[in-house]
Amino acid sequence: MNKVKKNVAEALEGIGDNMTLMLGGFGLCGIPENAIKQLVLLGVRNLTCISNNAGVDDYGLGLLLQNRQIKKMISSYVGENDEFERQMLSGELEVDLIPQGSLAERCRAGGAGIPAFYTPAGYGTEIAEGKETKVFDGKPHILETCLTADYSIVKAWKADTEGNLVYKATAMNFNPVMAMAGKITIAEVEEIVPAGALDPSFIHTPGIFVQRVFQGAVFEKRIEQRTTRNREENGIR
Amino acid sequence: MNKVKKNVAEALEGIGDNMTLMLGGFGLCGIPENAIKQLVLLGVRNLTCISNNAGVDDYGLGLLLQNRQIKKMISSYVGENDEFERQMLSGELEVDLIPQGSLAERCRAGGAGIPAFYTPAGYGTEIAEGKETKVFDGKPHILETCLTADYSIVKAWKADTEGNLVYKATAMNFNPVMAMAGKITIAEVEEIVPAGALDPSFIHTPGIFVQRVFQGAVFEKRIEQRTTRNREENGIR
Amino acid sequence: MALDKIGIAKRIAQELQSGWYVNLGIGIPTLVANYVPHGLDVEFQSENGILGMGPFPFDGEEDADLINAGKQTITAKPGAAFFDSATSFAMIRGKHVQLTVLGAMEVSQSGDIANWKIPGKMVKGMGGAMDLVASAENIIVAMMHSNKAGESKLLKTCTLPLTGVGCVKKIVTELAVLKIEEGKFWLMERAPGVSVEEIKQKTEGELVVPDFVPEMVF
Amino acid sequence: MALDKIGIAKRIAQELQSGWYVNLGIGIPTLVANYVPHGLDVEFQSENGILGMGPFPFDGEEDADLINAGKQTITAKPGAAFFDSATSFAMIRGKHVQLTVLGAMEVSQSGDIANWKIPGKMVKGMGGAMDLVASAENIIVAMMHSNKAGESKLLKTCTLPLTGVGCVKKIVTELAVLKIEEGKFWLMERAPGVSVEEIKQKTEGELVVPDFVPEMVF
Repeated sequence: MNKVKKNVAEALEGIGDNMTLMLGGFGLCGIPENAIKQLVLLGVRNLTCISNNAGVDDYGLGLLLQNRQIKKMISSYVGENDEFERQMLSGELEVDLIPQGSLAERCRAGGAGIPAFYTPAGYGTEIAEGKETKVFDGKPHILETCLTADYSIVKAWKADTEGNLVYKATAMNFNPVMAMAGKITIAEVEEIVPAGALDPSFIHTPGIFVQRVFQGAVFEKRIEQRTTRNREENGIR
Repeated sequence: MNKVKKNVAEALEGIGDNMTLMLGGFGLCGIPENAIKQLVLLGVRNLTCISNNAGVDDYGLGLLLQNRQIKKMISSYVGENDEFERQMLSGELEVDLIPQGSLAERCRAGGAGIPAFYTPAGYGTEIAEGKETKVFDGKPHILETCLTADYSIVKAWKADTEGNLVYKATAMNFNPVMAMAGKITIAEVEEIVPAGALDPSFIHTPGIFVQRVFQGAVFEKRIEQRTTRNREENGIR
Repeated sequence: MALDKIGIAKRIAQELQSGWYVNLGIGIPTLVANYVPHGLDVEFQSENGILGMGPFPFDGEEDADLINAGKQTITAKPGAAFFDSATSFAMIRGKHVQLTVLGAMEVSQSGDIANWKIPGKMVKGMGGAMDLVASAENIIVAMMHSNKAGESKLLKTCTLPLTGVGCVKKIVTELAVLKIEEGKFWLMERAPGVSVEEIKQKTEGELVVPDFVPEMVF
Repeated sequence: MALDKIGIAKRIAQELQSGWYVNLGIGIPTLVANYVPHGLDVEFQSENGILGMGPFPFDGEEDADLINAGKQTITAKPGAAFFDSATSFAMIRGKHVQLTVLGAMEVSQSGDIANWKIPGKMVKGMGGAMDLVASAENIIVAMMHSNKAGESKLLKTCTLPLTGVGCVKKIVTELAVLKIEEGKFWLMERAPGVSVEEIKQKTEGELVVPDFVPEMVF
């Protein structure tokens, strides 16, 4: 089943106002940057975005925030974004903050047909308010429900034409679990290879979870915290 | 952290009577055959074995059944084993049959610190008896609890010295989820390679889940249903 | 004349649609893969951990590490993927598989299915069947109309322990194609040369028979 | 004299044990990796998806696809593994990580911790902290004894929204090492040259002080 779309515009067809989108990435690492720019061009509004972070002011999801396209963010950590903080504190932006592990597991559950699961994360905090609790093995847990999206937009390293995806290093992060949870999942990739070119024993996201694939035109891959060591000193372990 | 043990005997040290073991494999594919033979030698008794299947009469877990070492089997499918059927119908063997997807997910949950989750599988059947039910999105689900084991014994293709594992083709099956759920996880592998020899982006089971690794002495890899097609006819799609 | 197993498989293959991922159970369902209409783009998932299942290997090329859920040696097509059991059932439970074809011992007119246990006699286990029937939106049962004792397998209510409730939508037997709606069996097609009378007689559950029942076309 | 951040990191590094997998939070905890005692075999997990985190890359060798949870460019050691976020928190929630070191805004004498929100002022989010503190059997908090306004961060009860309840076992500040037991802070060690009086004065919660409080040894 050939899932390849000829460009980002074709790949994102059908995304409209008021939809719920999942977007992969951790910080600026492994985000679908070409798709995000296209969402700015499309000008779709009132989006609910499920993404671990919210980008920075002028890159990643920050671009959609600047453009007031996002009604609600569902994330675990949204620091490093002044516009975000401003919109949130002023009440323009709804924000649902979720423990990172619960966010990842809720996406996976959404893709796996598991409507809810128990986790100890957040018990005794405001996260637990209004949620069922149950004690297992002497320890209290809260019931978290699954998350799904109208469209999941993920960033992978390579795809084959069948939609099988592989990710590179820590650019994997939330992408595989979000790929599972989209009614329609769109994969932005650096390279598309023929079916059979990827080793079937080493596929991160099997093609059954992916409906569309496109090759990104430009990858800036911005680094948020450039930390290095000097070759001469070489003091750091 | 070097996890390599010099042989199967050293790798299985500590396994005793009345313990709960998880054993990877689907049918006879991807089973830890060297470890199973060692369990026969050790003669440990009253075991609770969690394994998708129960082997055949003279291979795999069937060997432990013949030897009356198993008190209870937790499986999804146990056909193709006469001795099993005999022990079960006579009441010598306790059997807990679980839907295959629930079995896999319960192992994963055990390894992932998720004490329970909801699934639609088994609702309205005897599997649901005594279990909490809850309706999500108009559909009834049952609450299934996680599974863990004193020892998980899995079969992988290769391990590095840090315990990172990769599996081959469909010999993967239950092995990765069971590797997560053992208090102590032992990996039987065909080859041990140095740390750094496996691509870190393509590890199936990260070493954190694995406490011991050993190279199996002999791999029979018996085939349960040898189905082939004739090169000349080549009629089958 | 009643169909043979291959006939049942061929008739079910007509139900396939391009773009579908399909899970085939053990037995007759497995045969469906051999009769995919030409040009149709479907992929087969097997719950032990493969997507893109190919044909049986050539003699001598069997790989013990590459089997399907029926434990048969198979091959993988280009573009296949292997994965663990939890991911496999994530596909199934998460409704990523568009069609499930499986066998049954009994089906009731309300769509209940029993196929894993005969109390006191045979308990092989449900394998993946309970997950499949609980999740699939589109389930076809492939089975013989009657059991070996000659008793109808299409019943008012199942007598054996259930695998799933109210889930079966369509049944293909050696005699007929039937759908289940409003708590009844509806006769849709009959096997070539098989009479409506024979089907009526062999169906214990409530059967709705329209004025005209077409023969299956192959 | 009070420790600097490096001193705190060095003291915490003494708590490491061979064979441990360790998760280090952002800030002071990250520095702990630089002071692992020689010959000790520990591996660092970062919750964005790496096990076997190595040092920062050499200048010019940064890879945008290889970062830690603090979004810093890093390297991977031989034998490292990358994985998705669900698997990463399976490691954390499933207690496969033996030690978690993280920062805090407040810690209470019953082991509650607050570190993610100041209502009306700052809401960056909890990131992985709630999962980490809810699951880890062994949590060390690395923080300054007082906040920027000079108020104690070791309190009878936390005033800020909680990250977790009754989970902190040990705290290392620029002044002291403290454990939490029986709903009290217990003074275990003091920084070189720091008086017990100063620690008492800067600890708002109930503090148990033994007759002899040894100085930290580096």
